[in-house]
Amino acid sequence: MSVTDSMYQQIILDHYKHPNNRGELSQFDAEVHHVNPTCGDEVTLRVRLADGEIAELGWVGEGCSISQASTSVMSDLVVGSSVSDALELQEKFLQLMQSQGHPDLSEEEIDALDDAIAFEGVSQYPARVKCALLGWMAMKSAVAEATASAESRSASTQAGE
Amino acid sequence: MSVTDSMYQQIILDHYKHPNNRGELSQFDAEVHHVNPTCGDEVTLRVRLADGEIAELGWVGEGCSISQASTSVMSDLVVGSSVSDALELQEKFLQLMQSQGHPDLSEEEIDALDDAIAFEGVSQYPARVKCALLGWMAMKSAVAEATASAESRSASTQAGE
Amino acid sequence: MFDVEVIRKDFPILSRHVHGVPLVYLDSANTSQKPQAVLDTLNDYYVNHNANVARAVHTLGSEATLLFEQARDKVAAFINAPRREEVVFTKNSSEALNLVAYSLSNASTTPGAERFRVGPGDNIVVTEMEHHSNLVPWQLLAQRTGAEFRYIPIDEQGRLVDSAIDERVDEHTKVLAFVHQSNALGTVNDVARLVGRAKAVGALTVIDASQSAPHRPLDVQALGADFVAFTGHKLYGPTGVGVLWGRYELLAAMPPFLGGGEMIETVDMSGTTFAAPPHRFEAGTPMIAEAIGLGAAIDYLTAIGMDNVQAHEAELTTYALQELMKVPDLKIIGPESPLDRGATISFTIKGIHPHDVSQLLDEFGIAVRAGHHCARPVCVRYGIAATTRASFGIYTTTAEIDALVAGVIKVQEMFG
Amino acid sequence: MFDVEVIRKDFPILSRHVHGVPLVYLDSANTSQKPQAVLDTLNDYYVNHNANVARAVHTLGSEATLLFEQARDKVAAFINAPRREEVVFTKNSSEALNLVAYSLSNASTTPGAERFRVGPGDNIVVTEMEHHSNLVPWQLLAQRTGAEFRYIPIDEQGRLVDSAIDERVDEHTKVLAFVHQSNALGTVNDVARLVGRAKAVGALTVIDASQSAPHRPLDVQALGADFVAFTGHKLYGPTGVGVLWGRYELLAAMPPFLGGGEMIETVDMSGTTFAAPPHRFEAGTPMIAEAIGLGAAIDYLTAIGMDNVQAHEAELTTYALQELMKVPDLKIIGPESPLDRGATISFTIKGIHPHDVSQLLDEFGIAVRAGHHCARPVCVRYGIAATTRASFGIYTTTAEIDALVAGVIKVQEMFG
Ligand SMILES: Cc1ncc(COP(=O)(O)O)c(C=O)c1O
Ligand SMILES: Cc1ncc(COP(=O)(O)O)c(C=O)c1O
Repeated sequence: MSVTDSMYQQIILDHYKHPNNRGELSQFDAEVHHVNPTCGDEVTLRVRLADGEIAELGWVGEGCSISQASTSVMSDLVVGSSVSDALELQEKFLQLMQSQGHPDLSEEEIDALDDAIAFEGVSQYPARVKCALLGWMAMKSAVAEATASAESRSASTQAGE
Repeated sequence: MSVTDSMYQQIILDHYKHPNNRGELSQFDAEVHHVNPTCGDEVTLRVRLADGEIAELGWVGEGCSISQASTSVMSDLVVGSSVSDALELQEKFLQLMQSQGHPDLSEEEIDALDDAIAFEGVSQYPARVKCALLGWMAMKSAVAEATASAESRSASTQAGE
Repeated sequence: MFDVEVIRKDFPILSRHVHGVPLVYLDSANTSQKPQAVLDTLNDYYVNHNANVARAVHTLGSEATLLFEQARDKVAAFINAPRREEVVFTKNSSEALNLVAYSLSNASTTPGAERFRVGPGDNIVVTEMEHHSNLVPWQLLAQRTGAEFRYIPIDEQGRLVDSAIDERVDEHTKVLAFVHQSNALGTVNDVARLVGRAKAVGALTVIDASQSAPHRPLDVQALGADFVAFTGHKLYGPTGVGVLWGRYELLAAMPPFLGGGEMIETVDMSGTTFAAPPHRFEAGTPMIAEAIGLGAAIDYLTAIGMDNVQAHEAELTTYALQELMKVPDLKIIGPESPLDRGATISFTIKGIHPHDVSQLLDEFGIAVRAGHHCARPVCVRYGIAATTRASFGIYTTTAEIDALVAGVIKVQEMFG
Repeated sequence: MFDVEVIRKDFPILSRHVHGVPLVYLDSANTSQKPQAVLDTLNDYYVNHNANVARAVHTLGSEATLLFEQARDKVAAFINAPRREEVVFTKNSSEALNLVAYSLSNASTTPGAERFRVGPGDNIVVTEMEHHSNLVPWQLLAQRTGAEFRYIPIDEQGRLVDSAIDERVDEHTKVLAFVHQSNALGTVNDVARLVGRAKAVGALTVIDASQSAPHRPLDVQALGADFVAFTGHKLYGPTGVGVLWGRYELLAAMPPFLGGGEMIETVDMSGTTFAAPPHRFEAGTPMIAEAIGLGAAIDYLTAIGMDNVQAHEAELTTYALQELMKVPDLKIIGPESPLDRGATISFTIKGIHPHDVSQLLDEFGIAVRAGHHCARPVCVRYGIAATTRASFGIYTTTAEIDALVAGVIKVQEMFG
């Protein structure tokens, strides 16, 4: 088996051993806790938004290398990007994971996915897809929650005017 | 297919068209009603015992040729024979029916079964075995009932002494 | 193009002889024969991919899971299900129907499942032409819950008595369960009429499509019911697999039925939460090879086209009714017209018990069924013990129908 | 003579390669592979004899019925059942266990079934090492009936805490359900001790033999329990078939579970009477091919001899425990001694998630399972998310165990 066939690309092992954005934010707009009940993988994730961008994201978690490395890669990609770009990327990653080993992505999409493309091999293993998605789903929920609470805050401000 | 391969031996068709001992006894020691619920075959059978023999047996019924002909053949064989011989014959017929097409009978047993041997082919068809057994099982029940009631009569007579 | 001779070559068993003569298999309503493609699929699964599904992260496990879930996709497409998660694999139709009945009775003790509860004052309605598998589960549900068990009667021609529908299905009806195509009579029921009435009173609807799925295009969205059950072995697939389709919104709210592996979200000694549909209703190791085999059967049928299947069988039915009705002393039990009926024809012959008819036909190589066809109330209704039933499939020819008619006449001669 | 190399030739899948290397299949506790004899039997059934059973009077129907009922005889002989009618075919172990649990809850509304009733004040006892399939059904039964749900805890070595047996099983215990051999730990429980205690208090006993049936001689009379469940796909048979054995006297008195065709005596719109066991508990068309295939698997095992199977696997277990325990940072979850344990070994490796271990092993061609093995309370007990589990069968070699150990060490290097 050649190394490139392996699900365990060097990038994944590196992120697993040295995760990025790991830690708890002290200031945040939303916190979510996601669990993969079949594996016991867990991630707790906080985000802070500013001007429609993900200003900060911090996470702590436990579980397999796929879930932890994927969360780390995700955090690298979305911090500093606009909420809409982050959600678009999440969609692309979801597609990649659902491709059962046969992704149908444009050059451009591959570029955008960046390091996350290393998880392509996971898509052939239905039981592991959830691991790779864990952090991405958590990010999506957290961003949705943060956006909703920002909207309700601004709505109540407006109502107060 | 040769005629001898057929489940429908001429003897069976003859008994079906012209059944023996068909009718209701007016004097009897026991009456039983047996049904084959999967097919709807029915037989009502009465017996009268005398001196440990089946003195009289009468039956009425409805159903397939196998059930009706088998009851007719049975009645020919047991009327006039001792209760113990009749029950022994019933055992042999049961064995024949459970042989799944491979009976292991002695010359003597074949002789004893007489016309009933014509039902051998039925034993290959589990769904039809019950049809062939219907009358025989009814006879067995009726004889058992008649014997029991005779015993309890004699017991009560003794008790009254 | 539909060419029955080409199709027959796909079914190895059709070259069998019985009693020294070629097999004429007219018992497809009981179970269908299997095309080589299904047998090859089963074998390929076991020889190349066999592993348990969902649980394993290894290669075989992933392959088996993909194949199994692809089979679910195939079933979903075949019945035009809005979502693949609406397809629950069961062991047969009977389990599928019991699943619904037990989930409803479990609602009695499941907090949050109040809308599914059935109890005294409620009623459950079936029809007089149900197969026992769509009758006994509801009788037992009524017994467990104290609900009333009712049925819509049938008329002389084997059709539902239309006026009884509005009367029996009333505002206390919780469930209306009915057969799409009767296995005993061939009758195809008016689904729109029945589902329409049930919806008007807010009852759940359960369609037993065991006999329709193999013979006509089945579109669960067009049927409009809440649940549809069918069985693999009648659909040219393996034994040991069936399907319950249910509206997602209902399945997602219903209490589980069987407890065990795969149907849970998380298990704790103090309580358990359950997986989303379809897995909630698939406890234990599923019938993996069988579901995959059913997928292959569906591919096979789809390649032929269910419209073509229906047209072929309509032709056979018309021809068979016409030819059988020429036989003296033969009475069709069920609709005599080919309209709104399927390719399953029950009949009686004066003076000859159906068991004798079918047994003798077997000696001529012709396989038909005799009995009450697990729909005893139909026989009770017509005051008969049993019928002889010939039923057709994609591989049936008009020559086989001719053989049947000739066989029946021979039987009459022997018993004459 | 037991020759593993000869046996391996009977299993076509064992010549498969994954990721370019030969398959090392160490996941037999999840599902076993199938010998060619089973595949041939399935194919022969479909190509030559396929028909519905019990119902048909024609030749194919009779042949199918004979084959199906012969499979029942084979199962009965294999487990030394006093009567063939005590063997009920189900779709898997899970259904078998649910069958008992549902029959007991149906007793609540069945006149005459008082002795089987379970209710408030009663309790139902399982163990902390149960597979979800022998845990959730009883939890749900407790929920349906208001009975108390209890369990016997396990100790550090994966054995039942003996002193808890007498305490948890008391005079209010209606059912004691326990696993014979744990699929998560490998532990083989002391059946005599458990059944003895249950009998002393008059409780029904249910043994989940899913993991013992494939690996040691199983004698239901020697076990002494009331019910024993196991599953075909782990016993070198097809998917989609399982077995419930029950004492005839109990089965004959218990209310039915699934309603439908074949399980009835007579059906009437006003009520139904039920067939005698085993048919009472076999609603609908059974898994015909699958039961016949299971019969072929049993013939295959019987020819090898279950004593030989047990001896072979005991050797493998001893060797594997010894070799695995040499690996640094590897911890066995379950008994470390080969005594009273089966050929299923769970372990964890410090710092590496079991999913990563098993996924990487797969890349080296080695199929093991990772997870909670549908026995989550075991993981909760030991405070771990999952284990990696290697499990052996008749075709497993010591060379494969060497490959496993080497693979584990390679994984440690990659993650080091
Ligand atoms: C101990 C034990 N019990 C029950 C089961 C359930 O068997 P099945 O999935 O075939 O229903 C299994 C296997 O999955 C098992 O290992
Ligand atoms: C109309 C109908 N419903 C239900 C069933 C039950 O199907 P199964 O025996 O596969 O459960 C059958 C066939 O036996 C049937 O014809």
